[in-house]
Amino acid sequence: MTSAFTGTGAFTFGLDETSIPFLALFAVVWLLSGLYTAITTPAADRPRLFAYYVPSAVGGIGVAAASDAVSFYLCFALMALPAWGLITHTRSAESRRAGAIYLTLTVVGEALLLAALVLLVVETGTTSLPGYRDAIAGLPSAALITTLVLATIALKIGMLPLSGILSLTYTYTPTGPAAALAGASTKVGALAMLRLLPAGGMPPGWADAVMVLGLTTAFGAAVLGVLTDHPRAVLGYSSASQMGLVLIAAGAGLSDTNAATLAYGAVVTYALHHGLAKAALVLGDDVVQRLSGRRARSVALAALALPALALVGAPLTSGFVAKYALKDAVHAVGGDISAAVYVGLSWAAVGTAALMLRFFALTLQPRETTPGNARGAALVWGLLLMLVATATWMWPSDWNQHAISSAFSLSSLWAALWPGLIALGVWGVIARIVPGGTRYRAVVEPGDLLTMVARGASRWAARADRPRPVAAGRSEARSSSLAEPLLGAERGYLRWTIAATTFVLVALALAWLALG
Amino acid sequence: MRDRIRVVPLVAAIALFAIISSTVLDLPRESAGLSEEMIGGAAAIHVNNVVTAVLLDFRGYDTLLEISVLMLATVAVLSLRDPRLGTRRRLTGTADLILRSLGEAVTPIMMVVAGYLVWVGSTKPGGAFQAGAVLGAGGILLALTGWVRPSWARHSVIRLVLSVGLLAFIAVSVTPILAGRTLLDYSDDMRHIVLLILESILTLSIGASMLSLFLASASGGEEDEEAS
Amino acid sequence: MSTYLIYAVGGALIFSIGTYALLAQRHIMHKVIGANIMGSGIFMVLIALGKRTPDGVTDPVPQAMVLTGIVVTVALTALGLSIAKRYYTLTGLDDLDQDPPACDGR
Amino acid sequence: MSLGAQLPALLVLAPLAASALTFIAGRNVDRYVALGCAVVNTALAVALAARVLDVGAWRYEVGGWGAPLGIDLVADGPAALFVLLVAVVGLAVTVFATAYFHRDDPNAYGNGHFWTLWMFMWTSLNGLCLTGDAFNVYVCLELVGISAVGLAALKGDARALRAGARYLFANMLAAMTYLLGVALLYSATANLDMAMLRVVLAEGGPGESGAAVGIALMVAALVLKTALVPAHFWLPSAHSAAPTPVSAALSALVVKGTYFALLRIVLGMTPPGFVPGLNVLLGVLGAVAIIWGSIQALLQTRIKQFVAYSTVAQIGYLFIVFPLAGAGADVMSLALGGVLLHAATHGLAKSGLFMAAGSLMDRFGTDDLNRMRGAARTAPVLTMTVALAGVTMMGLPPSGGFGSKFQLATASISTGQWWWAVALGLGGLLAAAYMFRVLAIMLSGPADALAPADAAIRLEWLPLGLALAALFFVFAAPLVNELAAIGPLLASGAVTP
Repeated sequence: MTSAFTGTGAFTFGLDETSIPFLALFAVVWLLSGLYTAITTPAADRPRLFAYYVPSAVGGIGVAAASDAVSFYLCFALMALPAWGLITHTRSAESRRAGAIYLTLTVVGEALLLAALVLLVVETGTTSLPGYRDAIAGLPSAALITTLVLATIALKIGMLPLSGILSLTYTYTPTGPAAALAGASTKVGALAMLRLLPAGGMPPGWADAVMVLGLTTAFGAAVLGVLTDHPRAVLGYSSASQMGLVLIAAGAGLSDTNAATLAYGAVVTYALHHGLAKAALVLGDDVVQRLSGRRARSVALAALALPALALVGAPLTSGFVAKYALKDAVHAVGGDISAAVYVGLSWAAVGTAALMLRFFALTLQPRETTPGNARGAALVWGLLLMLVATATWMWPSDWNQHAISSAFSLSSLWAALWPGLIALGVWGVIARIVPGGTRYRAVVEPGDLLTMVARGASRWAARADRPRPVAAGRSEARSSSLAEPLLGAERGYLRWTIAATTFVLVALALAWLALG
Repeated sequence: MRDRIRVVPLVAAIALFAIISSTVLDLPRESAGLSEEMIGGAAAIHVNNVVTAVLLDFRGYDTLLEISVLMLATVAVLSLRDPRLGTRRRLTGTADLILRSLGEAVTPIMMVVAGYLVWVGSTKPGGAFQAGAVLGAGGILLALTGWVRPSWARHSVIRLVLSVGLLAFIAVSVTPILAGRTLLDYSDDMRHIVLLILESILTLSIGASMLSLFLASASGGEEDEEAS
Repeated sequence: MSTYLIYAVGGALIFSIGTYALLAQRHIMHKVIGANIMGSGIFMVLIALGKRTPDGVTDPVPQAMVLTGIVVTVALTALGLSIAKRYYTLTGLDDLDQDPPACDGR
Repeated sequence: MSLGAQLPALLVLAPLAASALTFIAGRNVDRYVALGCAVVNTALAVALAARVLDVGAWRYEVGGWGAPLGIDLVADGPAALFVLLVAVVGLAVTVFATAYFHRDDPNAYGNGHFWTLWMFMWTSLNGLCLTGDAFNVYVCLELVGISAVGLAALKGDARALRAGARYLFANMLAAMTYLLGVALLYSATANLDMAMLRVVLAEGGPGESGAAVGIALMVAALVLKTALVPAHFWLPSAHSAAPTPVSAALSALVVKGTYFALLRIVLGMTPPGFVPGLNVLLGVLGAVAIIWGSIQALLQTRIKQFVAYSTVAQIGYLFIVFPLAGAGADVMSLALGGVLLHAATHGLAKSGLFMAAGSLMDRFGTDDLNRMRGAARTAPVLTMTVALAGVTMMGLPPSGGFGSKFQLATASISTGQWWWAVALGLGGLLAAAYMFRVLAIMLSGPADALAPADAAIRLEWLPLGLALAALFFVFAAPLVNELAAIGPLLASGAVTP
C-alpha cells in the first residue's frame, strides 16, 4: 500500500483519453468566462471576484488533469470551495443564503468523496486514478464505493431532490463566474462519473436504478424549472435536467462492459456539448441585456437560439450528436427498464424544449439594462458560440463518428424534431389560457426545497440565537430545545468532584485492563 | 460546613487501594533494582554517598530540571502576587518580643546548619535541597520578625539570588559541551570542588525560593509608617 | 511476609485516602492537603519497594525519585496555596464549584 | 562530539537559560531576551530537523553515563517535528506577546513575569519531546504543568484564578498518578529508559503485571494532561481565561507536548498488546472526544470557549492512531504520519485562531459571539483568519488537516476498522457546522460597535500567516511522513542502546 503523501503517490498530473476532452472544455470555459468577467466587472469589484475566481479555475483545470486520487480530491475541493465567494459576491441576503446552502452541500460532498477515495486507495492499493473505473466492480466494497460516488455526484449535478442547488448558484452569481460554474463546475460531476463509477461488472439492478434516477431527475428538474421566473434559475434547472441525462448514460455503463464503452463516449460528448452550450446561454442572456440597439438585440437573440436548439437536440447541433450517443448507450443495455428509459429519453427532450421556451420568454422580458462594454462582451460570447457550433462535430474521436454518419437519416432527423414541436404546441396553448401568457408568475423560487429548508433552519437558529437580556456580564447559553440539555450536561459534568472522579474511574479501568 | 461522604469517590478510592496493593503484592519479592550499577558507578567517581551520586551525576539532568521546577513555581507564585499590596508592608510580629528574640537567636544557628548540610552532602545524606530548606525556614523566621518585607522579591538583587543557582547549574552543565563532551559530563579532577561550589550557590537560591514562596502569599501585616 | 510489604501496602492506603480527599473535599485547602497525602503515599511505596534488594542496601534510584517528587510536590503545593489565597481574597470563596459573584467562568 | 550531536541538550538549555535571564532582566529588557531566545531556538530546531533528516535518529547520553545509569535524550524524526512545531508557533506567540503585553502595564501580565513563565514552558516542551527516560518525563511534565497553570492564571481575576486552580488540581492528580505509575514500572523492571524498557517488557518476566499497571497509570495521567474526553474538564476554562498569547500556546503546544509523551510511551515503550485493550480504549475516547467536543463547540456563545472546545474535538483525532498500531509497519507509518501531520497543522491553525479570537474579543469589547456581527466588514483580516483556520479544522484540502484525515482514514480502512474513518468524517462535518455558525455571525448584519484598532492590530497578519501555513500544509506532508519514519518512537535500532 502506498503512503498517500510520501511524494510518489501524490500530486501527479497527466493526460489520458478522459482528461483531454475535459481539460479542453474546462480551459476554454474558465478562460472565456474569465475574460467575460474581466470585461464586464467594474474595476473596484475585480480583485475581490478574481480572488475567488482564480483558485476555483486552477482547481477546475487541475481536477481534469489530476491522475491520482489525492490531487483529484485536492483540486475537486479547490474548485468547489472558493466558488462560495463567487456566489456570495453581491452580499445580498439571498446570495448569502445561497452561499450557505452551497457550502453545506459542498462540504458534505467532500466528505462523501473522501470516503470513496480512501476506500479506493485502500482496496486497489494504488492512488493512480485512471485505473479505478475498471477495478471497482471487483473490489469487496464495490457497492459502498459506488453509492458514495453517486451521492457525491448527486450533490454536484443537482440530482432530485437537490436540483435546486444549481439554480441557486447560477441565479446569484455574477454572470461571468456563473457561466464558468454552468459550463465547468457541473461537468466535474460528469468527470467523476468517468473516473470513479465502475465500467461494467456491477449487478444489473445498478444500471436500471441509476438510469431511472437520471430520468426522474431529467423530468423533475424540467418541471421545477418551468415554474420559476428568473432566466438564470431556469438555466440552472435545465442543467440539473441535462445532467440527469448524463447520469442515465453513466448508469447504462454500470453493469455491462459493452454498454460502458458506449456510455463513456456518451458522457464525454454530452459533457462537452452541454458545457459549452450552457455557458453560452448564461452569457447570452447577459449580452442581450447589455445590447441597446434593436437590431443588435435581434441578432443576439437569433444567435442565442443556437445553444438553445443544441440543448433540445435539434438536427445539426451538438446536442444531436450527444443525444445520439446517449441513445446508443442505453440501447446497448437491454432489458425492460432500459427500453422504458430509451422511450423516456425522447420525452425528456420535450422538457428541455419547454425550459428553453420559458428561458426565451424571460429573456425577452424587458429588464433594466446593464451598462458596460457590450461589444467586448459580445465578442467573447461570439467566440464561445463558434465553439458550440463546431466542437462536438470536430472533436477527433471515434465515438461521434456513428452519430455523424447517421445524422442525415430521415428517421433520426424526425426523432430529433418531434419533441420540440410538441413543446411548441403546448407552449402555444399555455400562452392562450394561462394568466400572464408565457410570462406567468413563478410558482417555485430558485433552490425550491433547499431554500425552504435553509429558511426554516435560519428561523429556528434566529429564535435560538436571540440574545437574552444580559445580567451582570453573564452571557446566557442558547435556549433552544436541543442545546440546553447538552450544555447542561457538560456544565454538570465540569464540577470538580464529578469530573475528577470520572478521570480516576478511567485510570482504574486502564489499570483493570492491565491486570487483565 | 462539613463535607458529606461522597459515595462514588469513596468507592473509587477503595478500588484504587485494592488495585495498587494487589499490584504491589504481585511484584517480585526480591529485586536489586539498579543499586549494583549505581554503587559501582559511584565508586568509580569517588563519591561516597550513592544517593548524592544519583542526584548530581547519574541523574543530574533530573536535578537540573528539578531546580527549574522550584524556580518556576517561585516565579509563578510571584506572578500571582496582588499588585495592589504596597511595597512598604511588613508582616505582623515586629512588636512581638518573644518572636523577635527567637528569630535573632535561632537564625544564625540555622545558617550554620545549612552550611553543614551542604558540606556533608557528598558523604552522608544532605545536600542543597535540605540546606536550602533550612535556610528558607530561617528566612521565614526573619520575615515574621519584620526583618524581611513581603515585597522583597521585587528587588533586582533578590531576583539575581533567586536565579543564580539555576544559572550556575546551567553554566556547570554546559561547560563540558564546550570541551566536546556531553551535557553534565564533568571532568574528574574538578568534580568535587565544582560540585561543592554549585551546591552552595544552589542552597542560596533554594532558600531564597522557599522564602519567596512564603512571602508572596503571606497575608496580614501593616504598611510601614516610617517612610511616608 | 516481608516487612517492606507492610509499608508498601500502607503507602497504597495513604495514596487512596489522599485521592479521596482530592476528589471529594470541598475546600480548596483540603484538596491541596489531599494531594500532599497522595504524594506521601507514593513516597512510602517507592522507599518500601526499594528495600527489596538481596543485600539489604536500599536501591538509590527510588530515593532520588522521592527527593525529586518532594520538590515537585512543594512546588505544586506552594502554587496551589497561593492561588487559593488570592482567589479567597478576591471572592471570599473557598470552593471551586461555586460561581464567584459577577463571574461565570467555569 | 560534533556540535550537531549536542542539539538535543542545547534545545533544552537555551530556553532554560533564557528563563533565568528574563527573570533578572527586568521589564525593559525581558521581552528582547525572550525574542532573541525564540529566534535562536527556532534556528536550533531547524538544525535538529535537518540533522535528523541527514544522519537519522540518535541518542544523547547526558553526563556520558548512558542508560540505565544515566538519562538519555532521544532525537528522532517525530521528536524533531514536534520541537520544530514548538519553535515555529513559539516564535509567533513571542512576537504576538511583545505587542500584546504593553511594557507600561506589567500588572496586566503577572507582575511582568510572563516572559519567564513562557521561557520555562518552552524549555519543558522541548525537554518533554526529547527525553528518552520515563522518570524524566515526569519532571518535564511538572515543568509544563506549573508553567501552564501560572500562565493560565496570569490575568489574576477571579475567573482566571478559578480556572487556574482547577487546572492545577488536574495537574496534581495527573502528577501523582504518573509518579505512582512510574514507581510501579521501575519497581517491576528496574529500568527507566524507555527504549530499554521496550526490550525488557517484550521479554516479559515476573514483574509483568506490575509494569502493566504502572504503564496504565502513566497513560491515564497523560490522558488527563492531554485533555482527552472525559478528562477534558479543565481545558475550556483554562484556555479561555488566559490572555490571548497564552491561550494560543496552551491550545497549540501544551496538549501536543503531553500527547507526544503519550505517543512515546504507548507506541514506543510499550510492546503491542502489553496492556490488552488499552489502544482500543484510547481510540474510542478519541472518537467520543471528536463528537462531544464538536457538539459543545457548536453550542458555545463565547468565542474563546468555542475555540477551546474545538481543541477538545481536535485532540480526539490524535488518538485514532492508537487502535491502528500493531497492524503492520505500513499501516503504522501511514497512521503515525497522519497524526503528526494533524498535530502540526492543528498547532499552526489553532494558534492563529486563538490569536484572531483574542483580537476580535479586544476589538468588540466582549467575548459574546452573538455581538460580533458584521466583523467581516470591520475586521476583515481577522475574519479571514477564522475562515482559513476553519478550513483546516474541517480537514478540507489543501490544509494539512486533509492530509492527516486522508492518511488516518486510509490506515483505518486498510486494517478493516472502518468505524474510525466514520468518526473522522463525522468530525469534519461537525467542524464544518461549528465553523459555519461562527462565520455566519461574523459575515452577517451591520457592524456592531467596534473599538478602535490598537497596537496589537498591527499583528493581525501574524495569525493570518499561521492560518495560511496550516492551509497549505498538505504540501509539507511528504516531509512530515519522512520525519515520521526516522527512528520512529524508539522503534528502531538507532535509539536502543
